[in-house]
Amino acid sequence: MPFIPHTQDEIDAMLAVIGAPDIESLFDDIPAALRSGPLKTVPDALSEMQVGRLMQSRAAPDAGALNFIGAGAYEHHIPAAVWDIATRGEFYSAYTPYQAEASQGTLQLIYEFQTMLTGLTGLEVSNASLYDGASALAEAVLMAVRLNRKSRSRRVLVPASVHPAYRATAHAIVHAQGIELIELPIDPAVGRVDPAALAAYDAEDITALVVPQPNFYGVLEEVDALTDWAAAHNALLIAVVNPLTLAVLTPPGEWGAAGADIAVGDGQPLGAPLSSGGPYYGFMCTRMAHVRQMPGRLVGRSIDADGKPGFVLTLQAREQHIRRSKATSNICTNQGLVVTASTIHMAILGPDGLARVAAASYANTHALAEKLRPLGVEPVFAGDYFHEVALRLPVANAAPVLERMAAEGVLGGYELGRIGWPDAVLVCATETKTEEDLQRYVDTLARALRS
Amino acid sequence: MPFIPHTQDEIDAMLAVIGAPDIESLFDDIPAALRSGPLKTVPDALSEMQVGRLMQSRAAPDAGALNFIGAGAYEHHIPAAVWDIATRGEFYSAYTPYQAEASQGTLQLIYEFQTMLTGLTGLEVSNASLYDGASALAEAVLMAVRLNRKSRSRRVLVPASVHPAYRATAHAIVHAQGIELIELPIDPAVGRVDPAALAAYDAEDITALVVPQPNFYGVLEEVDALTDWAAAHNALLIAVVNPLTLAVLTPPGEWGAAGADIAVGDGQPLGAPLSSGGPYYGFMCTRMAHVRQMPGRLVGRSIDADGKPGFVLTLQAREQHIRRSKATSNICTNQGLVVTASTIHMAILGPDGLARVAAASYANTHALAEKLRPLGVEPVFAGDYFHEVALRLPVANAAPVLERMAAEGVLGGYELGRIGWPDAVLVCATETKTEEDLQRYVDTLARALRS
Amino acid sequence: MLIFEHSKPQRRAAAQAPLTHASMNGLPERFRRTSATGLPEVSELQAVRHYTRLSQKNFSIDTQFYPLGSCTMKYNPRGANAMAMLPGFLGRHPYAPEAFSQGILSTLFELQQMLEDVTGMRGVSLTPMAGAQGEFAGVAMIRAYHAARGDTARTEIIVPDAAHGTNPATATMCGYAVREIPTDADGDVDLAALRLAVGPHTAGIMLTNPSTLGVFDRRIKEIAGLVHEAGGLLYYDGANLNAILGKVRPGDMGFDVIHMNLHKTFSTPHGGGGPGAGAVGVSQRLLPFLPVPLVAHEGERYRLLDEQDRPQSIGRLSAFMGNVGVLLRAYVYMRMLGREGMSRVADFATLNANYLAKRLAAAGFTLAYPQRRATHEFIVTLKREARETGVTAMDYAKRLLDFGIHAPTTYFPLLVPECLLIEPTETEAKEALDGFVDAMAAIRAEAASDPAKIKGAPYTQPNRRFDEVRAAREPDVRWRPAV
Amino acid sequence: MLIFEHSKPQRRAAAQAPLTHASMNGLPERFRRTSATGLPEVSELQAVRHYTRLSQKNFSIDTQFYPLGSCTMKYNPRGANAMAMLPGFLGRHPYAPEAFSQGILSTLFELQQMLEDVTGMRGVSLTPMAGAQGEFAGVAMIRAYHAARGDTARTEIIVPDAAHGTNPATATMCGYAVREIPTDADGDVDLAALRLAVGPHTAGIMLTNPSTLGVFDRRIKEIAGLVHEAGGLLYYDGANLNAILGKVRPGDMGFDVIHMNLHKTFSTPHGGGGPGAGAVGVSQRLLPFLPVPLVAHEGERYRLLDEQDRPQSIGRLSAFMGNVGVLLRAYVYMRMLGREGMSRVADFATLNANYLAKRLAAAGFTLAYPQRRATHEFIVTLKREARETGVTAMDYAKRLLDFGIHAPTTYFPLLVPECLLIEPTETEAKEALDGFVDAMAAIRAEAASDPAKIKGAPYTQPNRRFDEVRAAREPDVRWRPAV
Repeated sequence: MPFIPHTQDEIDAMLAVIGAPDIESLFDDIPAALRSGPLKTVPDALSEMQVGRLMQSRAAPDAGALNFIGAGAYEHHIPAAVWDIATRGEFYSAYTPYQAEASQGTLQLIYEFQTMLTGLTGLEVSNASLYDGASALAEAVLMAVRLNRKSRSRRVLVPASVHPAYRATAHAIVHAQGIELIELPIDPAVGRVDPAALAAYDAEDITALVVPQPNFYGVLEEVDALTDWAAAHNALLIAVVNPLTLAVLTPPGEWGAAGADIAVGDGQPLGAPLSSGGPYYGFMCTRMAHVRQMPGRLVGRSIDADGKPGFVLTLQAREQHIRRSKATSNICTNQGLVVTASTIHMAILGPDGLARVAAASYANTHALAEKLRPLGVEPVFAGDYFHEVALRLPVANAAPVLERMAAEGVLGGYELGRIGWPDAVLVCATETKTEEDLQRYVDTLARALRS
Repeated sequence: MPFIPHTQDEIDAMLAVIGAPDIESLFDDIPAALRSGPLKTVPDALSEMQVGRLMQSRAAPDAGALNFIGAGAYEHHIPAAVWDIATRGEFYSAYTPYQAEASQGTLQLIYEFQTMLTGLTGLEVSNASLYDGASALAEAVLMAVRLNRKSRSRRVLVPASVHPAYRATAHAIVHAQGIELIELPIDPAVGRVDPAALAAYDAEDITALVVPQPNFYGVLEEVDALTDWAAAHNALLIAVVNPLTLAVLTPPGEWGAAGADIAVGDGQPLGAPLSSGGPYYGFMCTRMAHVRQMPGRLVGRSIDADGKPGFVLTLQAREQHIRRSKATSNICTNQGLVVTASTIHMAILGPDGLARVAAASYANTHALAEKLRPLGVEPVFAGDYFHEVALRLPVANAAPVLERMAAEGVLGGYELGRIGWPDAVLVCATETKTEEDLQRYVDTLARALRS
Repeated sequence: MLIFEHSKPQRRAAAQAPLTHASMNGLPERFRRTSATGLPEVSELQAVRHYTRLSQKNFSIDTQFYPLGSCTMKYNPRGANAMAMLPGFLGRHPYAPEAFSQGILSTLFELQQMLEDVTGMRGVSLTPMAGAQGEFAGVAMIRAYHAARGDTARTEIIVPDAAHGTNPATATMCGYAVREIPTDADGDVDLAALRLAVGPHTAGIMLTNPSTLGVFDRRIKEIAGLVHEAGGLLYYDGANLNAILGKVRPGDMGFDVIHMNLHKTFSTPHGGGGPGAGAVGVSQRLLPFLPVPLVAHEGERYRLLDEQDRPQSIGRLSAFMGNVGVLLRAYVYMRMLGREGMSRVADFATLNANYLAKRLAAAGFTLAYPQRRATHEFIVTLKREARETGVTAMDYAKRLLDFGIHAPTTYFPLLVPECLLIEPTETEAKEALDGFVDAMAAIRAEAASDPAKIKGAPYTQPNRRFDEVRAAREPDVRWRPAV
Repeated sequence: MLIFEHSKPQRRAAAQAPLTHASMNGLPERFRRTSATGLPEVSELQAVRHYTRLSQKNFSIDTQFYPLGSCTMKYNPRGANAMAMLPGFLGRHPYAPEAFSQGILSTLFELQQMLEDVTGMRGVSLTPMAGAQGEFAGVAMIRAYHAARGDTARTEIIVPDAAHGTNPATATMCGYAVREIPTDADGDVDLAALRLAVGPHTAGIMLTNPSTLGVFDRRIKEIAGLVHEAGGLLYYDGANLNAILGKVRPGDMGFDVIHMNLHKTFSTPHGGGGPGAGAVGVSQRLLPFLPVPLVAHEGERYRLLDEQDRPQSIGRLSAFMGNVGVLLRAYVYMRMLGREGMSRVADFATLNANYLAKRLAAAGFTLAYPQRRATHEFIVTLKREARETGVTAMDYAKRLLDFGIHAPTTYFPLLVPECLLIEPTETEAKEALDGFVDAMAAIRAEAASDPAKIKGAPYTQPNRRFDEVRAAREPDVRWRPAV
């Protein structure tokens, strides 16, 4: 009986205390007609050794490619110490820190995490995490609607340069509350929000404006102008940012004259492995004035009965377990363990380490784009890009070219054909890529274009 | 500066306290003529990411084979929990537990280890580990010579069925002290010690007799008779055992009428990965009467100033740091972390788990030998074997056959040609092997024999 | 000490970032950060030491008994972690092409099937990232179902008063009004109240069975009939699935949609507050509405189905495909338990709970529903103790920490005064349960002789009891350097 | 509580062994065990919880400052562990054929070369499994060298009185008599005594430089000359190599043979007492005698050299090729440090030691060799304090534990009374050193006001001070169930 410690002697003794003839009789409240028959799909048990071999056989075929895909999930080096410590039993198998006295490890760590995120975003308060970047955007939209009492429209402008899956997720989560997400087109020449398109809403009641930085195409948005537009039009400004890039890019709190109201994004680049898309974590930072409308858990520093400082979950009156149908969100479990890893990751990398990672990723992507020019490969957009770039291949359809590259073990990028640019590929070369890796990309693409 | 925390400000402040102009001046006791020039072979530093990729490239080509080699190192399943816990910083980065109050984790664990090993061997006391099985045999020989005051010969009988590398190691370590290891031949028909050969020493002064179980060829020795011979001839009996098999085989403490005096062996089958041969650990158990001649560390239970029980290193007067040139051995560092893992391994497997592993290994090896008979493959020896068997291939030279199998990813066994049986292979199929694995061995060997 | 207090300007963990600082020549000045991030500057050893020591300040399953009702704090197999962390799984990009995806997709497909099997549902989507997101998906599907039928009058979700807070919060997020109904004296849904509540405005009901009161609602078929007759759907909150695994299936009880907390029933780690996974299962009529992506098996290949394949889907709840690493751990756990292991979970969770309940009752504690069979959890009410000695459920909870036992869930469900909701789980040995009884009895004796001592507990933790009011009144939610 | 006290008959961790018990029909009765093994029968959770909690009772580098002289307790990079535990390395059988060995052999070959480089030796064997085994190998090679020359009169090894206990113990194991020589007032070898000691009976001398007194013997060339002229060889005990890495090479000082403690200088973990690795390096004349196996690079292939390739070898010291997993960690560490990182080790180990020595002296403590430059370690003598207050070096050591700092090495070297041998290592930050000074000063103040308190320390550990005499007099070295 895997994981069950009971011996027959103990079972007998326990049943005697209960006064039941057998375990089966403990289920006598369940109507007989409802009782399950044998399971059909669940196979017989395997030992850890057997499952281990099975899982190795599952993991092996998905491994071994040289990856140049980004598109919202980025390959970065994670120090070995990070997950070694995060998976220590005391972090790994702990519950949500409701009993503060028995959870100071997790609570202090989250307080440190909150401090780090406010530092990166330039805002005043961070929650303890949301699920991922996409759902964090949805929560930010809901929060903005609650906050913006001057606006009645429940209409939010979302640029087409926001990650398409983020837009889809936000729509799925907010639409039942009568909130409309309006797509704001980009200027196809430069790859960022078209100021003319924005100007079309000058006279409208807009609850919030979403601004990605860098945007889905890797292009840097003119965040100052967009932020100032929002402030001038009584719209809240929701920033969607890659937190790693904030080591070197202007933080949302400093955008424009007033800064962003809410910054969200995905913490994955800060210590979470790619892992097929999760678990990552969403983060959310905002102004202190907005804290009571912020969803998710929050840790605060307080003092105990002896006056000794320590940490507790605080402002829980926002949350579902207290406020039920009037809560800011239904979120309960969030992404604690990934936050644990990410906090350790940020502590080890530090400001200089993260800046080096960001700079190396910037430099590698730019170097790769340059190396590809001789093949007739050009950036789709003229706008400045950071560590990801949309490249137009000298073919009508990029998909078969990517397939041929994959057959050689090189994942050449995200197919922009999925969202309407059939000849284009979104390419990312992080600090994990060497000179030889970049050259391998060039050589593989050259072969794929020829064949 | 990897792993060095100093900032320039701190360096300056520290030098000011020291009163030195620079770090270089701290080395002014070293004569200038001796100072090193630049290193030649050590390359420039790599980041953890870079070394990680390098090491993956080194590990990959050595992986992936289906292994049927035993010969002193056995592939067994190790529960994931074992090394997860053993590599926790508190075990991994702790020093030898000289400061008992700050080392109760390691000390209690070793006390538990000692108890487990005495339980397995049926002896009264175990040390905290030696380096490996081979060097443990050497220490056992030295110990036997110290112990056996009735014998003056310093001659020890070592059967040819003891692992050849163990014999070589024991010779290398003991010969400078004038100790002679005499090879005791085996009966080539049955593959175990030839009683007639032993009888030749009936009238000789023999300090100790070494008895392997199972022996190097996997064959079970007639341990009772050998032990009784030793007792009758004033020789100490040194058992060399695979500790896993003691879950089901008669323990050395119960051999013959009096039991073995010393049992040694390699703990590898109890939780250490194959890892190219190390780190494993040697163990040594003996009678309580012999404890003061036993080398290595020993943990005892005691009480503290409050009368609370706890654990300390004890009987240190045997050891080099106290007794210096009169110590029982020069051993200092032993194999603590592997012992940590092994103790957890034994606790998780328990008596039933280890017995199942042993039985499955026995059954798999016997099943494989049976499946190979149709290929004309037969056991070399008629003696009962446990989970390893010497098989004679229907060819004059087994080496090229093994090479062809390896080319198909099957490591078919240890080449007995290295020690004089050119047509034979020593094969081991532990509990890690499935029916399909055994069939793959058969099919691969069949192809290799044909080609 | 905070990590920031170990920081010194220009201190670095130099092995962990590129050795040189690459140029970003082309990056226009206006995008460049000029302010400090405030991140700590520490050595690798300092970070390792700091966080290793912090971890030691936590209770966890790996170190303590954790009888936390409604949370199913069972052993998280280390093997499941090791297998989920295989490099092939960790390194795979979510947009990797199919050729580099068959291993993970086949695994997730099998997980979908196994979860369908144990819940009796017709389809499963693995994408929700926690129980609450699973709830959202479930209620959104109920909404989509009614909408697809043009049935727009249904504006209410019925929720029993014993429900988890996430239930009403979810209904609100999905644009529904919440109608609360009471519980009867036996802990079951008050059927009369339900009859009054259901009607053409009823979109559905959200139930847990066994409920958070630790009892199995025997009239579940009747409830299902009432709601279905009124045109509503039944939502099953899977928080308590551990109680009935392999014994009775929500699909067979009449539920239309269920979320499962894989981090409870299927033993993926709680991780100090996630990541969880809240897979949803549905009956035939809700199949078209499942959130995407789903994994399909087509011939020899596995592939992801997205919005284009599933036009009626409620859509996407995360950027990629949910918490895949968590799903892998649940898969490994299910394979290690196997067919027979599933019902053993319920067997021994229930045996442990009933044994513990009987022993606590024998020790003088009051069970909230002494007339009922306990399921995998049960409630002790300390109302009498609080009245007689002033020692409350919270005081017991804090004092238990000094005995090396995590507090049970306190003050939930809300309708039982001074309650402790106790769930031992199947992975705890009888000795742990006996130790809990001994600790509770010892606290009871202390409460009689020295109640002030208990009020001051805990004494053995890094901190004594906190001033939570102050924390909320003057929130200090980030560290700032002393100026 | 011991693991055995959690045991119950027939309790099992059922996921961890074959699911069924295979038959051993063919095994004759006489070989079968009939007695119990006494191994514990516990669940996987019980084992995990027990050993996780035990681990928390340890001090370790990852949790505490460990200024343990002569032990070099520096940070053990987690990355080195992760890379050494790659499945390809863990799974390789020691007798795997060459085709499945090139990865590991190429790595070990490069490690041999790097160690030759940093020690100035001509050849390195990686096989010794700890420092003491490296010492054995070294002295055995000295013996083999003399024997090969027919020089059989050499029966003595000279050892300074400050040497590690392993040095004389090793000489004895190799069949030599030990001749101890004194240290002069400056902590250097007493040259006059050495001159008297050397002669045709001298096989060699075993030295550490810097010595265990924490000073560098400036007359090392003179010593080497004396010994070599007498026909003896010089053995370098590498325990203190951290002090001089990249600064001065033992080979250049005139040593013929050296062992390195990779678990000190090259930061492989101490593991609570091993596994270590004690690679040996030799000068030209000892090359033929290196223990096997060695790794050779021949054309494109790497292969192991054994006794047949190296007929003069002292032979084999382990069944296979030493503690390969430890060697891998050392290799990774060396690659991360790189060429320039090597001498930085000595730079900052020495800076830290000299800073700490100065600050302790300023705080009123007596340095054993105040006239000398500290190397990577130094000695404080508490002789005066012990006389004045009765508080001994051991009392300071135990009280330091209450400050969260591991005790320095006490009462070694034997010739300095009431000594603390203090080695901070290069990976500790200035704050840790300052914290140590503060703790020492606080203990000093306590010693004046309340010496009994210090005598009773530690107070914050799982146990108070132990009765070690009783432990040795009535050894209780294994648990036995109460009858």
